[in-house]
Amino acid sequence: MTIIAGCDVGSLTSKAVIMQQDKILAVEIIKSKAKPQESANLVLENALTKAGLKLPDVQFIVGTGYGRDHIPFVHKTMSEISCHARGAKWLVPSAKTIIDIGGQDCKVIKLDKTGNVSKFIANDKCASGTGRFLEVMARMMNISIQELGEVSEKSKQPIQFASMCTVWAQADVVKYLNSGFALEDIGAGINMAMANRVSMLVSAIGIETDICMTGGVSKNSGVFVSLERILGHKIKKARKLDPQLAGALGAALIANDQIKGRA
Amino acid sequence: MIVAGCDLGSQTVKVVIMDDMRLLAKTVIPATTQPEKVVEEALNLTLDQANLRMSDIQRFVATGYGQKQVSFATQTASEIVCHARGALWHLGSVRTIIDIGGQDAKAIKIDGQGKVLRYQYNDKCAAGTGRFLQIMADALEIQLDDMGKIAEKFTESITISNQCVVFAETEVVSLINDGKKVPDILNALHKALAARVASLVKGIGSIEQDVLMTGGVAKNRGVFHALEETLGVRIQQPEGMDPQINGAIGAALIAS
Amino acid sequence: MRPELSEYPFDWMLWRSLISASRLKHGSEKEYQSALRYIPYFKGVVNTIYNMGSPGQKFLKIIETYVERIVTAKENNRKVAMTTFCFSPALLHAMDIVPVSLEPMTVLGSVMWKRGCLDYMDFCTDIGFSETGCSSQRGSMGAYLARAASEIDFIVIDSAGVCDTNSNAFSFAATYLNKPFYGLNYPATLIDDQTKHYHRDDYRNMITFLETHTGKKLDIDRLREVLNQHAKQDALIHEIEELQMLVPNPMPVTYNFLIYAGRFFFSGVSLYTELLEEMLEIVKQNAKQGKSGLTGGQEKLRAFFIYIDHYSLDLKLWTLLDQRGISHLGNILSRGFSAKAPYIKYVQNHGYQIDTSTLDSMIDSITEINARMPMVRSIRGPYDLPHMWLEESAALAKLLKADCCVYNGTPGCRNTWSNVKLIANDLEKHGFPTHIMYGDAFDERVESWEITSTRLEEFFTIRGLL
Amino acid sequence: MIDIFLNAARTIEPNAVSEEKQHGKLVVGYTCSYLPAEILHAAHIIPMRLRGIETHSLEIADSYYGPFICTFPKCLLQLASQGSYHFLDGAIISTGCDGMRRLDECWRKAGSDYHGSLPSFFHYFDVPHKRESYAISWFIEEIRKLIQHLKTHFNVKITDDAIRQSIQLYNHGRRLMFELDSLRHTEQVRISGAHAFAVSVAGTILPRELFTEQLALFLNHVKNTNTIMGKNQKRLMVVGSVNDDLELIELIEQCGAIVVSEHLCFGIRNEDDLVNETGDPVAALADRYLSNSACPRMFGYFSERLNLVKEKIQKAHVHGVIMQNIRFCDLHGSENGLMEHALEALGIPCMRIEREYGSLTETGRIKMRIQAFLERIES
Ligand SMILES: Nc1ncnc2c1ncn2[C@@H]1O[C@H](COP(=O)(O)OP(=O)(O)O)[C@@H](O)[C@H]1O
Ligand SMILES: Nc1ncnc2c1ncn2[C@@H]1O[C@H](COP(=O)(O)OP(=O)(O)O)[C@@H](O)[C@H]1O
Ligand code: SF4
Ligand code: SF4
Ligand code: SF4
Repeated sequence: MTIIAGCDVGSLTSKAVIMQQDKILAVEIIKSKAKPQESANLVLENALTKAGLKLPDVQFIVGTGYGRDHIPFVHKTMSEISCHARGAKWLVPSAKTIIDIGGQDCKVIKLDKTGNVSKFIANDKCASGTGRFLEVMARMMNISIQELGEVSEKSKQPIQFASMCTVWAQADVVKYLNSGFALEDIGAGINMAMANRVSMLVSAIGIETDICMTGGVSKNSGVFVSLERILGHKIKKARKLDPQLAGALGAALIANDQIKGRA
Repeated sequence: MIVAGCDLGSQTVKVVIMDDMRLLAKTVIPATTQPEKVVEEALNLTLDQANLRMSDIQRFVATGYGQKQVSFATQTASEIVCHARGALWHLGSVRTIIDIGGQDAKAIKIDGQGKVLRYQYNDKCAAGTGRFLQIMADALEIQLDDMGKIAEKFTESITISNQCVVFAETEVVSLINDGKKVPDILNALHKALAARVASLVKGIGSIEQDVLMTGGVAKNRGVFHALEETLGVRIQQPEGMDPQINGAIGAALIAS
Repeated sequence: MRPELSEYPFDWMLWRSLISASRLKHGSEKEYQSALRYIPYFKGVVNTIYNMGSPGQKFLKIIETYVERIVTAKENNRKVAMTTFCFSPALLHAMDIVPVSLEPMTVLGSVMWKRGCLDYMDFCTDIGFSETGCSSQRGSMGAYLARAASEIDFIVIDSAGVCDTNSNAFSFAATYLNKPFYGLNYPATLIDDQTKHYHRDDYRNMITFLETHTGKKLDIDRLREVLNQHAKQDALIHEIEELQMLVPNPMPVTYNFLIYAGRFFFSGVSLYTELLEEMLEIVKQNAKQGKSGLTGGQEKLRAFFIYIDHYSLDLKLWTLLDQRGISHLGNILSRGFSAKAPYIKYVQNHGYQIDTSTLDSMIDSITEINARMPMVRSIRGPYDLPHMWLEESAALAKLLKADCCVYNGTPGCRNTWSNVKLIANDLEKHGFPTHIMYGDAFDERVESWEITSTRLEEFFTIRGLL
Repeated sequence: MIDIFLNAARTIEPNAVSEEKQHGKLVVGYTCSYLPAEILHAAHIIPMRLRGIETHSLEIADSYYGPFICTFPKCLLQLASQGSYHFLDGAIISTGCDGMRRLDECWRKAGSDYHGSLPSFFHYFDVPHKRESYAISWFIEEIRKLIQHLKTHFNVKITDDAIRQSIQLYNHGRRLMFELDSLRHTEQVRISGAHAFAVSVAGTILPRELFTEQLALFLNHVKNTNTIMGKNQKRLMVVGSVNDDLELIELIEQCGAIVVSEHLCFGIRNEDDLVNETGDPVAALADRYLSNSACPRMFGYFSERLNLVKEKIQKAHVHGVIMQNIRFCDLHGSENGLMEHALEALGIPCMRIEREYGSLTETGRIKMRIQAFLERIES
């Protein structure tokens, strides 16, 4: 019985996936601690407990995410790009373009026929294309990050925001809030601003269908739908697993390859 | 004459009640998305403290981001003017005011009569605001109030350069990952913020003494000292008083 | 780019909207309503323009004609040149080449359409152009690069040595579209002999370039005609400028915009002369009655813009100024530098002369005109050299009796953003309260007009101006 | 042996320069590689390309420059105003890009606000953006103006013969640089990218005699060493805007690649061809410097630059190209965009990164991209 694991220590959340070959045994998402070691230990331990396993049972672990170089127990580290690519391909086998929006980063990855990364682009500019941006905005509006995603549906007239910079966009949000604009229009405007940013990355790399979205922000239905509208293409939903786990899943799959490669 | 001033900030709402030049009572509570309601709440709290009733207030001036939303205010005034007035009330010799709030930082230059000569807000994309510190405190899992104290224990000097709040946060995350110590990181953050604000102050011409620092961030000793060091001048704070309410005091003074 | 945008060519859409707009005042109510359907976001501007009186209608005609010439260039066998606003179009008109000046085209999109030229701007980024570049080119340039506009034949510009961002945008376009490219390059100095020689060589070389790519020789008679018109236009502008110095200023706030937009479109063409004549007439009448050009009639403040204006939907900047009783005294774009211009006539050698006696003298004249287009002249070389950006702004502010100065530009402008804090400090020293606007003249996503206008009004109040 | 180069590349005031200063040598800083350093050399002045490393805060620079400006000129201004360039006897500002040419006004203003921060010799040097014959004539004039200013200010002689000798010396250095570069093209590389880059940065800093002498020794050493670098490693090329920061190259190499070629401002690209050693030396300099279209400041010569890069990719057997530019650098920003499309179309993997200058770069995010890029090349 080959047990493998992937551990994605992100800036905001840490994720672990434990697999037995192609079968997922357990998954876990926790909020990242200040120290990556702690996050890694905790998230893996939780996942192992769920699976009824112990660390020595796991044969190969791949680490990824911002804290990847500081995870004590991994056998190999890979960048988030490769892991998300691998994970997304498993979740949506027809995927050619992957949009991964996490807490600190937004990446668009293109895959070739065999599922290898043929090109990628990451957001270097201002931070308005990141999950963190949404969190700051949600906090500004006194709603939860889940609610922020949902408000878009109710809005008839999303507000157009200064989408270039978090600090500045915030000033705008405050202003609109104080001027009595409807919460849903502001929220929808924020999701739209985000989608606009991301769509620029997507266009820069060139769209190829199918498109699939991973990372925490893919759970924000407002961004998801706005992005579909701007791109003019449907985005495939990952149904087999929470898309926020795609990085950890990819890491686990890469661990699996490693084991196979050895055998 | 009994008057009230209210500073409706991005993060906190400040209300003061004054009798002529005397401060009777003050309240600072977090801002919400319903500006009118919070102000009412803050005002009631302040009235209670001062043992007064709404009908005792003869004039009520509002300032800050949400100034226009307070329908029962008798007048509104710009933040810059209120901060200038408030500062002059604290310290007659003040010529330069540095105000760092949650949303923006401002440098204001005034003359002896309190007339605003020059002023400047933080540059776009600049991380020189209280919000920046708050996000960093979250990332480091420490309390906002403790930042200054913890930073004093720093041993190694490091540089945080990114100009964007969210990216600075990533930088902080990588510093933690590299095993840097929290006091050192905090010290670097304070220096970074101080540098941003210092350029603002320098941008409006030569620094004229006395310099007074106000706004919520003035409570952070780390930023305060870093700013003194960067500017090379002594900076004062409103004595025996919360620097956060300076704008509200200015508003009240305008009312009377 | 949104799929629906590549469906209709950008310039063609502009043209149709303009046609609908200029028909508005002539038709019945029913026609009026149906015409409005084509220009849902353009209503506000149309109203503003019609409120300008006859010059407004003339101006609509001018832009309609300009865009029409672009859209119909191919069927009329004319070559189309992509160019920049600081390039005097007079030569192109003399050579029967149709200019597409990107920045004014971006302005049109920005004031007329709700989303301005944002989608085209973003298209530029998609294909690899730097997102931080100047938005004034990026706007309409995107449409041409996406081939969602008329085809252009070659590119001629004059911003090398003046604005790298600008030159860079056009050389990017040339590479991307694989079109012939000619860039005039300016030395930092303006009036020494070496520079004059250089101007002449470079400009003549450009004429050869144009002749090669059009297959037509420069026509002396047409050139003379264009220059004569040009001289007439200059004289009219000077007269208006003199009147602008009156208190109250008899000129309506929007007229500056008409002056420079008209110049960028049709320098040397009679349509523009007619526009100026009509404007002068109105300004003169106001002056005679001692009336301010403001709608409210009362002039409370005189503001001098040291750079460009803010071109957001519906000409909001001008509306704000007009409502608050603030006279707009012009900006860098509305300045003229003919030797007889009110400011320049006291400055030796800085102005240009128009001499139509020989072909050579005419080419020299147009060369010098071009070397004194607003940016080419004012922001080349060190900004604080005698009679450059700083000194000229201070002198003009004084001449026009301004109460304050305002900077507005685009974040993409390395040129001015490198020096704007310096110039603000220096102008303050000259006694002019100076405000720096942080927004982007063409891209509201950088800072919303809400914030921009709040800050501007705050400046007027805090500094005790209003 | 490499130490002298590393020291020069890592500090704004290298030991070798301080020593010469103590012996009474003058030092004049300049901002752009289009300045013919030979002229300064011929005047017995040490020409030194100005650098912004060792900057930790921009609080002074930000009070002059606006927020939307490249951090390289800002760093220079910061260092200048805080007195870090106290050792300069002069500075020359060129019309490189807009941000850089505006350093002229900013520095002069800082000079009056921060006493002593403006060197007594301060020169604005105009460089044409094209190379028609009349542009070269203009450039010759500019060089002559510079010569004149140097002569009167420092009371030095600059003869044609002296310039000719300087040209020879510089050409000698260039030949050695070509040789070093070609050593990086072989399958078995004997020098790390970081070291090779240190040498080219040092070339703009060290007194030229010392530089050529040391480079000759170093070349011998490299040729005879047995340590082979970068076995089985991916061979990368780094292109784009200004970089004189060894750490960037080191970071790339730490991720498990070897940098075998660059096309950066500060790198070998500015030493690409020789100056004609006969005829009028000023004309020869003007001709050589303007004919170098390696920098996108020369508008309209993209295809030449593309060919240069393609040639280097072939020669050095490059597996992938990292294209970097400083935030707000329009010139290299869009150049990289064009180049990326052209090279990817030829099947050469490229990755663009936008960053802050030098020590202000935030390494965490860049490292992730480099690793992902290497994984992409490997897969
Ligand atoms: N249920 C949810 N609904 C909407 N957005 C969510 C939800 N959960 C997480 N997010 C978004 O996902 C982001 C975190 O994404 P994640 O991929 O975990 O980041 P990282 O890997 O960088 O830690 C948050 O900032 C938030 O914006
Ligand atoms: N006790 C404290 N110690 C340190 N910093 C504080 C403290 N209280 C508030 N702050 C800082 O002050 C900021 C809020 O300042 P404030 O002037 O109230 O802003 P605003 O007027 O925009 O609401 C917070 O973002 C935080 O950074
Ligand atoms: S606004 Fe600035 S950047 Fe744009 S064209 Fe003009 S000078 Fe260049
Ligand atoms: S990048 Fe070009 S313009 Fe800038 S310094 Fe280098 S050579 Fe000069
Ligand atoms: S990196 Fe670009 S913007 Fe910065 S100095 Fe060099 S050429 Fe100019």
